[in-house]
Amino acid sequence: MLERLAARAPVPVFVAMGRDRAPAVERLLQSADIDVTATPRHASILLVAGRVRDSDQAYLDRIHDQLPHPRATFWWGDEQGDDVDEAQRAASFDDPVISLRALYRNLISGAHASETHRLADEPPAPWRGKGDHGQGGEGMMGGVPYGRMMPMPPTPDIRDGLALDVYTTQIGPFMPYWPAGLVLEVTFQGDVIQSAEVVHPPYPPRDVDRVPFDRLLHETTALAQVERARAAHHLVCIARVLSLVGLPTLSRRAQILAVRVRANERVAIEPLRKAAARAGLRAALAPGLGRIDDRLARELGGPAQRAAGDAIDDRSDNPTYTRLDFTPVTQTKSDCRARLAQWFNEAEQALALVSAAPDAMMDQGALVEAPWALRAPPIDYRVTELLPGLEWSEALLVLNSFDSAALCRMAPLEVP
Amino acid sequence: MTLTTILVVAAALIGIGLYGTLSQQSFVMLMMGLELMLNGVMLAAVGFWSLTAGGLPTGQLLTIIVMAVMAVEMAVGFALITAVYRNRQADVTEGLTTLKH
Amino acid sequence: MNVTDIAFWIFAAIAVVSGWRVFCTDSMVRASFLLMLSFIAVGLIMVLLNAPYLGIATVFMMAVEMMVMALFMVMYMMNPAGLNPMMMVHQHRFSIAAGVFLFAALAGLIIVTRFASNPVAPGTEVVAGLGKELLGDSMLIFETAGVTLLATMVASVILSSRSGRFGAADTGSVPPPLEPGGEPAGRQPEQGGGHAHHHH
Amino acid sequence: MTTIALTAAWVAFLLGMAWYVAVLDGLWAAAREGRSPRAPLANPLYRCATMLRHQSNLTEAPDLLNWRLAPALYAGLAGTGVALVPFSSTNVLADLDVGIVWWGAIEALTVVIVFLHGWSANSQFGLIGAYRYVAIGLPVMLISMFVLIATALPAESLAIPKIIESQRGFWNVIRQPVGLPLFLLLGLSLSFRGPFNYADSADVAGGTAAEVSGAPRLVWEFARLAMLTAVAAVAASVFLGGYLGPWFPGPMWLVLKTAAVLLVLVGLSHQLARISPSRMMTLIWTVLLPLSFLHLVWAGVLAL
Repeated sequence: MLERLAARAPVPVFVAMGRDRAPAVERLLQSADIDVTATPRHASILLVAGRVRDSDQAYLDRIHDQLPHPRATFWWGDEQGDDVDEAQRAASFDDPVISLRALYRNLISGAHASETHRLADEPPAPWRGKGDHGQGGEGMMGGVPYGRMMPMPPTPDIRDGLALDVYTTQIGPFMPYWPAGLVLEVTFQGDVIQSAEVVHPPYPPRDVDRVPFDRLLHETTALAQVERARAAHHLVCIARVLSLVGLPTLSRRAQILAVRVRANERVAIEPLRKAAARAGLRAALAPGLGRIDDRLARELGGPAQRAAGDAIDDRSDNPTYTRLDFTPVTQTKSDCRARLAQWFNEAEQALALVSAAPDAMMDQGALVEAPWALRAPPIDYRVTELLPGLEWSEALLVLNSFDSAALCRMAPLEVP
Repeated sequence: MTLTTILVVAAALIGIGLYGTLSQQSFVMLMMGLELMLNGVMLAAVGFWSLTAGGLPTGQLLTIIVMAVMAVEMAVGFALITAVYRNRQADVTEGLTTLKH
Repeated sequence: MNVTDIAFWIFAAIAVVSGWRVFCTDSMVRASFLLMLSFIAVGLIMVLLNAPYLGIATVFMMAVEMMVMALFMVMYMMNPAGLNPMMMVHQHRFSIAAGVFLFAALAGLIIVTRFASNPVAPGTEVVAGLGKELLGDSMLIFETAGVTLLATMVASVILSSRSGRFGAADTGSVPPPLEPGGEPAGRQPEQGGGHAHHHH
Repeated sequence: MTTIALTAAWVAFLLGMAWYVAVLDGLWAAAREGRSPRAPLANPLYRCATMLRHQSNLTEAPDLLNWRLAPALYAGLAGTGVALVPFSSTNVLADLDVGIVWWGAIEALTVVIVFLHGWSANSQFGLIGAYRYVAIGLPVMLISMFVLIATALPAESLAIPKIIESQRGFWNVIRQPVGLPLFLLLGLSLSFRGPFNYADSADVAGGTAAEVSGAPRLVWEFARLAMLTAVAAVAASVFLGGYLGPWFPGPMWLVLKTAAVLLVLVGLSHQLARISPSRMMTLIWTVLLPLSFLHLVWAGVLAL
């Protein structure tokens, strides 16, 4: 009875976003049959989308072991070895919903055995307590009975009696609404970030967004295809911000819109934008939050630069676009709000261009602005400089107000 | 549930509270001991009011005053601890030795 | 033994046992919530004693107070989570003796004393009576308590604020050592502060 | 009605309303997402089954007692909240002289329990959720206490049945128009939904519930719905006249009014964005709390 009911529930899936050939995960959300969970503890299936870096394999194993039984892993991408069970993988162009559904049903009924631990299930350090109370030492700190120091960072004591103690923890690389691949070592005081350091950089922009832009380098490509890819990329970025301000339903709507834009459907972004505005999106993004200076904005380029007021856009010099009276849209404030408005405006503009010139073609090698920040040259600014002093939810908003290319350039691996 | 049993329970709370007040090194734990003693006092006051005073409203008033005293004790206690911590970075009673010299 | 008696003994046991455990636990958060449990049990005994307003107000107040206290404990203690066991007591034997002696003395007195018996008559409007007393005959006392609380709030903000007329409150402070007589640990505030060169 | 029948009605009310809120949530979300709802009536049951089928996991060195107790205590508090509400003039499970004070105790204990739930899992996101919840939950609770005391003024009693009887002429929502909106904020805060979801939101990976799975998670999620129901039932009683109304029997009016309040609460939780905790603190302490003071003064003057 219980199993039959459970088998009919939406499949709870936790997504670990990989890098190479990572499929468009937002496609999953079109189906009401899939629930993307916020934590692995609530999921039955760990969905690995694309290949992960070797250095992230240990994180992936830890996430895997956090899933409650019965659990299974599902690989979605093109670079999986043949040793993976057919029921547990799909190519990136496939629609995996049916396979996920079947895998889930078999898990619930017991036909598919639950996966065992990948890591040893034991405390990282043995108990070394001694004495009457097991304290292993005298005084307040009580020795090191767990074989490690108190969970406090080796930084200077910043307490003044009215401040919480600080603690340091690693966050990433697989979290919802977190730049895929980014691992930060964050020192918190309560929920306010004291300092942050990059442990692993984020992944570059996904292939799924890059396809038309890469193709333009080698062959003649339709303007509509390029602009649709731009609108879809921006919609996915918008969706992450919407989710962070507590509008998960609008976020899902934005991601579904992105999928429909890619599938060449005619969609309107205006209703989504209005719904978000009515929900109080402006109030949720404090003015000045995540403001960057003009020099950084110029160095980053792309939407971040245009959100700072510079009308720099490669499309201004492209004859296909100038024939359509293209002028870049800009914002002035250069904060999270401005970058979000910039995404909305550019996505709307892209769709307007598509409907203005549905059949326009561009020659191979034509100069077109990518939807994200410049990917070179190296930059001497770290995203971690933006975070100290921010409350955790604000910090997430700031991180997610940049596209992945901008984050990559602001978070190269720091050599200690 | 007679007045005697209620008062014995109250006495137990006061005794434990005294133990905590005298034995704890940390200021905050010391205040917990004081709170526990006041807890016993409140129980005794309500017990007397309920079983010997025939429901005279002033008896309840006494308990309300004890509650106010408790709040005052907490607030002033924490403020003092903060001030002491700022001045001497001490959060245990042994940290305060100025009166010895 | 009727239901009230059974309930009383259960609550009494909870109040005393959790009151004792407050001083035995490693974790500050657990200590404050054990104290809250003790208060809640006493509050429920008050409800049994026909003082519903006082009893439930105790539960209400103590839940808030101990929530705040738990956070303060985490702020002040070096081992807030109780992950590492510890024992932070002084004059332990003396304290136990004092506690036991006080309890024995009080209990002895209570047992030998004969109290008058004049319980609350059933049907007395205790809550309304309390309200009329607070805002009637005893208004002055009640308002005094209120003003005292207000003064306390002002005083505690002043005491705990970092800045004062004569500079930062922690100027020249010294952190405590981790072991008795050891080196000062933790943050070392800048000596003299920014006001050393002030004109006098 | 006998006590047994009353208890049965109480259980049915809690379960039924929790299911109703879950269904409403599904329908509202589907409408906002722009797709058709998926088995709207049965989906909550399917999800319950999934949670039950999951293993109840452990973390490294949790405070197991508090971690396992917190969901049950939270549900218990919601249950006692509903028990305070009279189904009709003679049928009330917990007829307390000081019903409103007990409701205040429920609010205060809820803050404690949500904190314990996040703290005891021994995980960073649970702890962040717990800290944030205490910072927001405590002042919202103060607002609701002022609002509730205002409703006690015209009734000259702290008992909820008397407050309902005092609304035979005018409902409190007409006499004290600011009260109900302020009290609805408490509903969102006590069950941490939508704009007040600082405890269990997705940006902290599920917050205080980030580490629970299996049966404890089912109890926790049920308790959130039950607490929302309790707030709606109390709001329907102290502001909308509870069981009072023409034509239908009293219990029916209570159910209708509670369902209407729940609809508004679900709508609010889906339609409003969440602002950052520090800005919410500013909003509460500088705007909403003074507003509730003024509201209390207004109610006092009106009651004289």
